[in-house]
Amino acid sequence: MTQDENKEGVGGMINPRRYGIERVAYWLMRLSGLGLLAYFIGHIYETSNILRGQVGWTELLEMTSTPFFHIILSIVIAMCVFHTVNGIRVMLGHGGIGVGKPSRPDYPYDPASQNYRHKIGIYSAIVLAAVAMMYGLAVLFGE
Amino acid sequence: MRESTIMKIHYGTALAAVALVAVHILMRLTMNFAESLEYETVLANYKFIPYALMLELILILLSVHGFNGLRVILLELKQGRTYEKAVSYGCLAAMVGLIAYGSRTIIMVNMGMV
Amino acid sequence: MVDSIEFDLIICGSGLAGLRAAIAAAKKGPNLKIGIVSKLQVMRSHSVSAEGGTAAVICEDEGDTIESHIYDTVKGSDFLADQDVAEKLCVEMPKEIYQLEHWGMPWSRKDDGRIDQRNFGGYSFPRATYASDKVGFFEMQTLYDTCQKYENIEYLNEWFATSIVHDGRRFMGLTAIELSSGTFYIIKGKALIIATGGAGRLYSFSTYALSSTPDGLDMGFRAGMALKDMEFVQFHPTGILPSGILITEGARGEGAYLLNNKGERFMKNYAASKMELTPRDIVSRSIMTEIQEGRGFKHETGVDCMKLDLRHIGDEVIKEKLGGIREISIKFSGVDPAKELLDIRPVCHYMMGGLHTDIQGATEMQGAWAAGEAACNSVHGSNRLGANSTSECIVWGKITGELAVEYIQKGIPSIPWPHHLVVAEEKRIYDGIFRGNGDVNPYEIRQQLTDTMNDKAYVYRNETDLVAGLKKIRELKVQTWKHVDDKAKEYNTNFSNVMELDSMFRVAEIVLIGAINRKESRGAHARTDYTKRDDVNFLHHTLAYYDPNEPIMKTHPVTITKYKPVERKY
Amino acid sequence: MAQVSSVADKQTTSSKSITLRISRYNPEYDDASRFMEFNVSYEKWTTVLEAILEVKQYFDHSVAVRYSCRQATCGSCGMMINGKPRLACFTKISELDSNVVTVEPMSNFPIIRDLAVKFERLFDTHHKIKPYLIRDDTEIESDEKEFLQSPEEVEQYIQFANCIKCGLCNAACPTMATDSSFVGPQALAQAYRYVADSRDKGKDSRLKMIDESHGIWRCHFAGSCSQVCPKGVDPAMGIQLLRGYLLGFRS
Ligand SMILES: Cc1cc2nc3c(=O)[nH]c(=O)nc-3n(C[C@H](O)[C@H](O)[C@H](O)COP(=O)(O)OP(=O)(O)OC[C@H]3O[C@@H](n4cnc5c(N)ncnc54)[C@H](O)[C@@H]3O)c2cc1C
Ligand code: HEM
Ligand code: SF4
Ligand code: F3S
Ligand code: FES
Repeated sequence: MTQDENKEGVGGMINPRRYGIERVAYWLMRLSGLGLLAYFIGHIYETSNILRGQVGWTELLEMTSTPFFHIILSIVIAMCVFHTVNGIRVMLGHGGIGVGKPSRPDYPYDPASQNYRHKIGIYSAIVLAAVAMMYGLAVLFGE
Repeated sequence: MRESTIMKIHYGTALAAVALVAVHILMRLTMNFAESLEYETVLANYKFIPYALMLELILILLSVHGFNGLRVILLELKQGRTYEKAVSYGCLAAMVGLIAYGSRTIIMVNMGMV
Repeated sequence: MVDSIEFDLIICGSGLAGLRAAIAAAKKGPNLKIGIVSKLQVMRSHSVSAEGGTAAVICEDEGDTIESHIYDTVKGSDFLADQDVAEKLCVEMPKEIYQLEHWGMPWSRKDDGRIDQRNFGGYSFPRATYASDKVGFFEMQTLYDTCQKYENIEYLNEWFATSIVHDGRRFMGLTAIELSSGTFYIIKGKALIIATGGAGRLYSFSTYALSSTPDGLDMGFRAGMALKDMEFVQFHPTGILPSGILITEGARGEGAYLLNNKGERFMKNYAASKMELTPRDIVSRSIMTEIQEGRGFKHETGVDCMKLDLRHIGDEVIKEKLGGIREISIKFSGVDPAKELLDIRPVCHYMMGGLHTDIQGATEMQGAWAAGEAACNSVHGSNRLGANSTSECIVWGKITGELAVEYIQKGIPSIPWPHHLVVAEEKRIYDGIFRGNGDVNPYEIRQQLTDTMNDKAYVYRNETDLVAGLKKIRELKVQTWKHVDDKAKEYNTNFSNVMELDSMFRVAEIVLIGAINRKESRGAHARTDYTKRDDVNFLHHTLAYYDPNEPIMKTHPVTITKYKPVERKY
Repeated sequence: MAQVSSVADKQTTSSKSITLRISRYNPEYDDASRFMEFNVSYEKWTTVLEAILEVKQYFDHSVAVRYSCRQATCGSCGMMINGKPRLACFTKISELDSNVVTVEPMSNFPIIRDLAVKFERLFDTHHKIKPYLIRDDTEIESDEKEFLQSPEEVEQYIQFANCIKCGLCNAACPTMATDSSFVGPQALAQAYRYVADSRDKGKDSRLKMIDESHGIWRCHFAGSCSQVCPKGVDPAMGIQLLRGYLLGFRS
């Protein structure tokens, strides 16, 4: 970013060290959203191959049946699970649910919105994503 | 459109998608994964009208959701009147494009054009 | 050629007084262009630190009376207050409490939804209106936010005003430096309200913001206005160590005790009827007497101190009503007031003196008013009661704002602009200060100056100390300190710090001379060599006028309406 | 410490020292900022602001820094201290637990010089959200009797009224890091402060104002604003509650 605005830019935005798990969730959400969008576009293209008939479809199936594509697919599964679970958390938050009630703050200040409910939400999104990815890997590489 | 309307659509599409994508994925899981991708199965799926309708719906929902998400990210990345206009219309165009392209597949398969 | 901008009304200072004046003026003169010139950004002024309360009579149904507020104020002042002015304060104030409330002020409430009040020193009724213990902050916020409604107010944030331009009789404009760019500007205006606040940074141990220096007072002084009653400096009994940050009197209002090293509430020996809630001058003296007689404590820095006990008030009440000082104690003293005793010591807190004005806040210069702590309309006499200062700022902010607009609306014949004054001012600050050279560190000089004030003109004073102090200040003044190392224009706070120091010399001198001349003990001015109040010789205000060599000292009569001076006892 | 040196005996307390790294930059002359290092001693109560002023007073007069109250109520002294936005006067060196203290100008605010940054945009956005009671003018401009408000009703907004406009939240927010048109957590929290005030009737007009493409929707509940707020304001909560109105979760 230009120094005259002194904005932190993308680097500062995703720096995971300063603002706790909430910030990690923030950019994982973005990353997974973008990743899913990319996959989604690819997926639409992929399925359109069905118009090329049996041969075209199988050709594509073979092409995407490599370990590389399987790993990609597992990551997509993880992203999908994380994005969905965290998305539901974020939506609740945005609606003002589970963000605490206004009250007189007492020093040392402990912001009610940064509470364990949301932290649990974030961690469970990550854990579920990991589990789903394992499962995906198991299925894909299992046979 | 008001930003709140856009964002309500964003959340709405996400919620609806949760349900539909779950069905979509569960369908894949009702059988062996590799099997589910067999040409015949897929084709049969497409030809099953309710399922095709669902696919069409997912396509629309996720395109709207995904490209609006992209728009949001791009809007926050850089500012300026022309840039913002370009982003908004660009995302809209891409969204319409993707929906059209995907729908073409569904409709053509459905009408037995393969 | 110096750049110039123009307003109808210029308000110098964006504290409580300045902002209240701005609103009053903007409302009354919607077509006028109003400029708030302040060396700080809006909302950074010292006023945000005011903690305990704002005095007003709003519970007449419960037995409070305006009369009683007036008498408390006059008695608190040790009968040096102008009584008509005190009356004006007390009569106007209740309306202001409601007006602020209607503008959004988050006053603390009683259960029935009405505004609550608490006890404060020197009052015969609990009439300090409070909002937790951040009264000044919330008032500033309310006023600043209300200012946002008026499009005819412009903010010159971080503009350091350096002088008043006038034709000898009438106000014409200011000169100021825009700090961010370092540009020297002329600000032309038809009327001026000086609201530059107090000058408590004359003392090194002080509750004031680091920005509370006398440059605003000095600006008026150099333009020919008188400084009045500067020898009266209030020492608040409870400043924490080592920072000097204030623990509000509201703490004692909520029931806190002062304890000596015998564990006694020693105030019973000095003012049995009001105990800890006696006016500040008396409490501060009592603390110093206890310390001198060996009943004090030593803080870990080696400084003598006394203890303040809030433990019996209870954690919940402290959190609810004294959250701000709880934060301050824990952070800056490392003490949770619900569990431990606080180390406290009398600390420079308020200047009763200021620019001499009449009851309407008008200075001796046509078109110029002064309000707030910068002004001395003599409402506080020789000792201010707690919670009366924010009141004063608000009441005279409004009065002066409206009067200035009326003055402008009457039309002012134009006269030629006195260019020579601007040239002279440019010379003074750029050749005299900015480019002036010397090898002594101005910050060290400032430290010595403020230390001297602390040592020689503290709670108890005497001839020897005061004269020695004056001598020291004059020595420091002639040292070759005038140098600004930082030669850049942009945001040069080195430059503004040195200008502040320049003004501190003149004003410190006046404080000391006034104190030397006043051979009596009255209110906050306690002399160990003249321990009695002397109404025969000293029932008058002190005035100081500018002269390049030494200030010209005069006196001014006190207005007494109903209350004959009697011995002050609590 | 400077405040009581006359009464304090400096020798009685032990002194430790740290390296203070100050970012120096004057856009008029310099191409880029650089750090200058100073060795400063401190006591357990010494704040970062005091350390900086020590440098300014005794080592280098030209350090540009904004300060006033030195007790965390004026909001002047926000800056990045060891990488995080904090108030210099409210951060003790002893609690940083580090031998090196790095101070930089607050992120996401244009630099005037060294540690002093421009606040114009924060003041503008604050102005934009109409930070005053909106209600019939004749009621507001009267000075007779208060609008009743119970202590519980005060509790609904008092937390947000604690904002000192220090801008730390805006410096921490990830959206602010790239979006220079975003209203920002400071102003949004103030919008909520007035909406939640039982005396206010301007909810709809305020909601309309922040419902635009760089308005409230650009907050993604990252929460950094609340984590750095020195006054316990919790802008993240205020913003989500405010958005609750727009989404129809609250009325
Ligand atoms: C810690 C503390 C607590 C207090 N608590 C209470 C209380 O509970 N109740 C009560 O009634 N009173 C209290 N007081 C007193 C009261 O706060 C002050 O007297 C009052 O706030 C002064 O307000 P003001 O508007 O006159 O000036 P200030 O708020 O001091 O404002 C001065 C303004 O002048 C500007 N200025 C100064 N010089 C220049 C210049 N050269 N050029 C341009 N601008 C300049 C500054 O930028 C600033 O904006 C307290 C005081 C202190 C120190
Ligand atoms: C099916 C379940 C899904 C849910 C519940 C969901 C939910 C959400 C929510 C609530 C947001 C807003 C985040 C914010 O504003 O902070 C969001 C953003 C986004 N979503 Fe989804 N989403 C889902 C699926 C998808 C899919 C499949 C895609 C890809 C096509 C996608 C792409 C995006 C993108 C690109 C963003 C913007 C990222 C951001 O603003 O942080 N989402 N999603
Ligand atoms: S919300 Fe907190 S961090 Fe933000 S400006 Fe206000 S006080 Fe500072
Ligand atoms: S950090 Fe920014 S994204 Fe929202 S919750 Fe706070 S405003
Ligand atoms: S100096 Fe006022 S907040 Fe730090």
